[in-house]
Amino acid sequence: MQEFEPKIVAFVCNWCTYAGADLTGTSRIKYAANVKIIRFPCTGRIDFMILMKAFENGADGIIVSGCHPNDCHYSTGNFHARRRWIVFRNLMNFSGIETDRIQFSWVSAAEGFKWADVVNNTVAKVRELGPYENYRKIAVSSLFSAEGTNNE
Amino acid sequence: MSELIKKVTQLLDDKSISVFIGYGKGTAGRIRTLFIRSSAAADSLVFTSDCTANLAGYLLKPEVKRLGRMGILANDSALRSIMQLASEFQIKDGEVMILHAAVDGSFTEMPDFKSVEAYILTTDTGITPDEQQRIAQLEAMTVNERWNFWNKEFEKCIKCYACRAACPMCYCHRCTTDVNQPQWIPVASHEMGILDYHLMRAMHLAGRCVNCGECANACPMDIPLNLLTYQLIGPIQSTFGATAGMKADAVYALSTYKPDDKENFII
Amino acid sequence: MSRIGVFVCHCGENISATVNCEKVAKISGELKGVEFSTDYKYMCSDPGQTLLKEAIREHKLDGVVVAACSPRMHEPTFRKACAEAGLNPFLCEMSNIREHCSWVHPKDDLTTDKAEGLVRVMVEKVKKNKALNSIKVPVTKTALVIGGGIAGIQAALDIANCGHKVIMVEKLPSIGGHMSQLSETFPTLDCSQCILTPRMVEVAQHANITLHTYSEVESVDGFIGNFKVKIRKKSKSLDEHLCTGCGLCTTKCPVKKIPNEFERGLGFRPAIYVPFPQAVPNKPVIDREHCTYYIKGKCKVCEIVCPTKAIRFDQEDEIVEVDAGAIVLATGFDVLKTDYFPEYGYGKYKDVIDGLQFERLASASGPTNGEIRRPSDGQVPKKIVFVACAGSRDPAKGIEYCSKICCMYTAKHAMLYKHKVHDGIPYVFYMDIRAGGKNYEEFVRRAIVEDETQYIRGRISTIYEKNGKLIVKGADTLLGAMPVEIEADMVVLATAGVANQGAEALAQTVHVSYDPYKFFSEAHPKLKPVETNTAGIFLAGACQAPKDIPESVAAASGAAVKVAALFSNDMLTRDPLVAIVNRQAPPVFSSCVGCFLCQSVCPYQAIEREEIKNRNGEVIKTLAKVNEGLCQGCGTCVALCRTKAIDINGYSNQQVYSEVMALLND
Amino acid sequence: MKIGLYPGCSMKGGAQEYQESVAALAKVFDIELVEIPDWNCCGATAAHNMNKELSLSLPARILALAEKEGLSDIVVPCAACYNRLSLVQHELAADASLKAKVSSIIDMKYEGTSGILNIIQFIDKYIAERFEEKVVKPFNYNAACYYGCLLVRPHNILKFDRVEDPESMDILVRKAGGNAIDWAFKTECCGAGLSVSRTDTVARLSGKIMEDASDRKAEVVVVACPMCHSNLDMRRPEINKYLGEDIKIPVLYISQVMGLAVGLDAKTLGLNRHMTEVRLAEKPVKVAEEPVAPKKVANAQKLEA
Repeated sequence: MQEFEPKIVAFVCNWCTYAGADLTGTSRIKYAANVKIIRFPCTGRIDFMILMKAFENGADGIIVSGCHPNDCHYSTGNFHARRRWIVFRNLMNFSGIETDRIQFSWVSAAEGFKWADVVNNTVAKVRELGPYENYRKIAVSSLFSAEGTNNE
Repeated sequence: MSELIKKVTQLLDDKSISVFIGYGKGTAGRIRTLFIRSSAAADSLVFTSDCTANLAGYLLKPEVKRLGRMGILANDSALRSIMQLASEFQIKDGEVMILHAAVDGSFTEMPDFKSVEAYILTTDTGITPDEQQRIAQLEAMTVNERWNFWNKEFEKCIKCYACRAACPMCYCHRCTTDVNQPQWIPVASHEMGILDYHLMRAMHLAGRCVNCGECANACPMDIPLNLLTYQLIGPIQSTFGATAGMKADAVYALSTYKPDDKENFII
Repeated sequence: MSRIGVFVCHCGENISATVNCEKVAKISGELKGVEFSTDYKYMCSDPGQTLLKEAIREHKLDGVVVAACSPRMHEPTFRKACAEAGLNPFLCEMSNIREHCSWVHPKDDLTTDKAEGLVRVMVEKVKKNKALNSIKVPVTKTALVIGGGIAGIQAALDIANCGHKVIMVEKLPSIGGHMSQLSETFPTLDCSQCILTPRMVEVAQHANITLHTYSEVESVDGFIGNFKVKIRKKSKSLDEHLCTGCGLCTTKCPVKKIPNEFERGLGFRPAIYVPFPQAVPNKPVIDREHCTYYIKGKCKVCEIVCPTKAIRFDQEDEIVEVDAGAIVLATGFDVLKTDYFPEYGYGKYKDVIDGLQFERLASASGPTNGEIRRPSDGQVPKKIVFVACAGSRDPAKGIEYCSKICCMYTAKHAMLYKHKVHDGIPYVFYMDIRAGGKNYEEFVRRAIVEDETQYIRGRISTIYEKNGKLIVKGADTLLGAMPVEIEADMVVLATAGVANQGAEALAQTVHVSYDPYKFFSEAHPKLKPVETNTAGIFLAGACQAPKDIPESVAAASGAAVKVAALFSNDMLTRDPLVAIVNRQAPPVFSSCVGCFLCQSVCPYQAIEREEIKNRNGEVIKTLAKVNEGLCQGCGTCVALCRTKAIDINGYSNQQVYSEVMALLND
Repeated sequence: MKIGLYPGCSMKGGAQEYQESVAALAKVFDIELVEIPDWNCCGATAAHNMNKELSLSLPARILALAEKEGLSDIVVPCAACYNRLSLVQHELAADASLKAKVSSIIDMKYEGTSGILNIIQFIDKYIAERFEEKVVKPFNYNAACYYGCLLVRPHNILKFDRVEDPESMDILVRKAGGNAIDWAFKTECCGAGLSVSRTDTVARLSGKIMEDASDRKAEVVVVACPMCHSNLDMRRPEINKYLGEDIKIPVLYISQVMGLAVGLDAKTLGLNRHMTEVRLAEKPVKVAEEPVAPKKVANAQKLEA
């Protein structure tokens, strides 16, 4: 049987990390193909519920990334995001969700290399951890209505 | 006791309030909430050591508000709820007639938010040692054990939303659970829907929960829901220096920030 | 059922080398809701765009996904193309299969799979896209300039010369600011008054500029292009139209011994006064705190002597309301209070003065007519010690930052002193000499070499008076911290430049952010140095950070250009990617419960309160309302909103939700 | 009220009058000073130049003893001791492992919880507010308050008063009815430990101090450090020799000044123990006004004239 290929979704801000990932591309730096990026205007826009959704729909790992503190295009979005993640990470951890599967990072538009590293490290870590069975189980057993929610 | 009744009678008679929210005898020796609208009914008010419910939630219920100016018998956590609600522009200063009920059964009228704030500062707003211990126990577990613990607890959940109804902070006209475009929270009471619901609820109460315990009390299945929100109180206090329900003009911990907020997990 | 078109670009070899574009196009074509799909070598090329447009028309597409390079590269290109084909540009999205896929992954199935995935994501997103129209906001082509110093003057003149109206507000009786107090300016040593006063007069006479002196901004409402400003014109107790500025009243006023602020307390003024001879406007105001009439109820000498009967004792403050499209903040700076370093004895010893006081001593129009004389006994000082960094670069003694101008003006002071008192000896105690700037280092060298200024690298520990001399104790760190003791006749403290008193209050009035030092914050430290985070409000001069005259003027002109650019259109168009609060049928009206927790997260003060009233005009509900003019579309409020009442165009909850679903459920 | 007292060597020797006056003053305000039992040398200036661990352990032991006695606050009248104790407490608080090491060396539990008060802090905290009502004989003399080096430095650790131009003692002297004069040598070096080895240096340094004091018409110099005292007082002959003057200004401890104000007699306060005779002329109870900072107006007059 072939090696487990983790599914990883990255939620990134448009101004720093998305641009940073573009730079990774233009610099032709290779990284694992397991990651798919979803673009947000700002880390401040990233709702904690979207992370819950990602896990329950089969993500094995999540990357959340934006501008370094003080570099936010909207000046304060990432500060608010940071507070939100501090709290949500607490909650996830307390309710038994594996926070190792979520990588938060600051990747600027100039950090093409860093983005590649963040991705590769996260993929490696999650490959280590294996498929997110806990979540899979309840997702599967709830599949019927989960489907229902897909196409409202 | 009698002085409370006297006070309420007088308040109703001189029309300074048109409904008073307090405690009364319920069936099977239980305590229930009373909505006194005429001085005649005032003497059915009781106040015993069992009267621990946080009545602040009723202040926002349309059907109660409709009755006119409200007076309320508020215990410590009710006072904090009122402060938090005030900070969220749900109650204006002077809008509600606040009678504070101390544990020893004495009553003091609190004319304005200032007096409430002053009083709250003198109280212990923390969670009980017992609750602390239960949280500590959970925190001592491995992630997996915690996951299983909550799974077992949530298996019992029938999504009756009693916790939501009981929580003074859950006053939204349309809860996220009722949003269906997109359907963030699956309606069904299967594992997914239940987990999502409780995570969402806890997160929405983070920094707003005044640890009154109404959610857990209301739960017909005895799920220790309060622990979910209580656990967040510590970190929010230590990291952001914020405590819910202390000031009427407080800024919500999650809608402000410090440039040097400390965390250790963002690379 | 949507009719979406998918266009997969090869980008020459850039994508097709590792991604099987044909396959991607084929697979995407089978997706639900996809009407048409194709692949092409260069989508961004003319033929590529033509292909896109034709497909839109031919297949009546109601959504377009272009799988190519980064949207940060070509999104505008393809959205424009869609618009030209009659499709709302905001129904077009791009899948980034180049930077995020073909360039970073090897040629294998996984890579092609990922590309398919990325396309699927966008297809699902586009299904939820809404046709949007860019926001148009009318622009009032009048600029409000707050502060009448050199920065404000420059900005006002530049804007006015572009043909736009300018309203200038100055809180003092005259414009001119700190520059008008200076004697001569570095590095050219030309007289400050001589180069400034013509500009001041120009402001007063300019047809496009309305000047409000002795006035302050009371309140600012509205948003970019549409500010509503209330200005309080403090009463001058004078009818300015009648007053000819003959100055008779000022000479006859019986109260004469009021310390003159303009002279930094080194001179006097009467109770009815013109701050300085070249003042603009050159008309007096009555200082009601000191005027005998206002204190005792009688006197009125000025009224009696006034040939034009212009005095108005009963005059009251006047509130002027103006509309402005843009605001330029040019409120300048202040000098640090000296109580941070009591050991220097400022205030205790008359002959310890600060830099601005020295400027007045050296100024030809100053209290000594330009002769350097010490305040205590009017003697000409034979030794002056200049203390640089008095409060700068040392949190224990004031502030952490470098005030930037002190090194230069201290060198200038030493020169001026030497030029006026040839046998005098100037000493300068310094930390480092920071003379970066055109002809600056040369200037300092001149002070050292030609004017024999004794530069001593070290700090002063204490200054005390001993039989008429000021004993200055310090250390020379270049001589192994050798203790130095100088018997000086006068000491000049180069006190740090700090934010103006009331800067914080003003920032809150006009809604701009400010740093811990109360200096106003620019939108971006490098790329948006004169913008603030509040659209339509710009910064000029030292209200942002300590700046010298050239820098202030440069910044002012920069701000002026930004204003002119804003005024170059009657309507200002903005991307419609802004937040919106949903509305619903009564009795709910909106799922917003008015908790306004979103208000404090908004970096742009774009969230307002909207009151829903019933027929009798009673407020039944208060909702959050997003001001499209101010919202920049960061979406932080959206993520915070418990009831999902706020959503954001272009990244709506539905859109991101569908993206995640599509991305994961393959 | 029980407060710990760490006398240190000097209180038992050269500066007996300091301890006596502190004790007497405390008594007036019914404060019980408990001398830390079995106290040892604070290490003074020698230890931290010789052996780091020793210099930490000596004060640590003192503090540990105080903790054992349950003394939450200890007053340390000697500025040098105060300095050493405070620095060590600070250093150990910052480094847990060092703390553990030191407690093992002194073989005692050390928490570092006790509050260390110099004489001024002690008076401020426990006496000041009750002081004025007890004043019977205002100390109406021109006093030059001399702080020396150890009382206020290093500021970032001691966090006490304004480092370059301290004023806490001046404030106390005013409370006692005195006129604290403005002078320039509040924190200049007195020569300190060179008192014995290099009397010439002491004469020069302390000389400058006394000279300025007398130039500014001080009738008394007030100190809060036995070392300063011995240099300004005991070395007066050398000082006068160096200056070629005969300065008779007495040097009093702040505790003595406060004591006189509340009516304690010279003997109880140990004034008789000073080398430079304390002869304070009787004065009518009228406090001379402190010279106020010159008004800007005055400047201007000069200039325009």
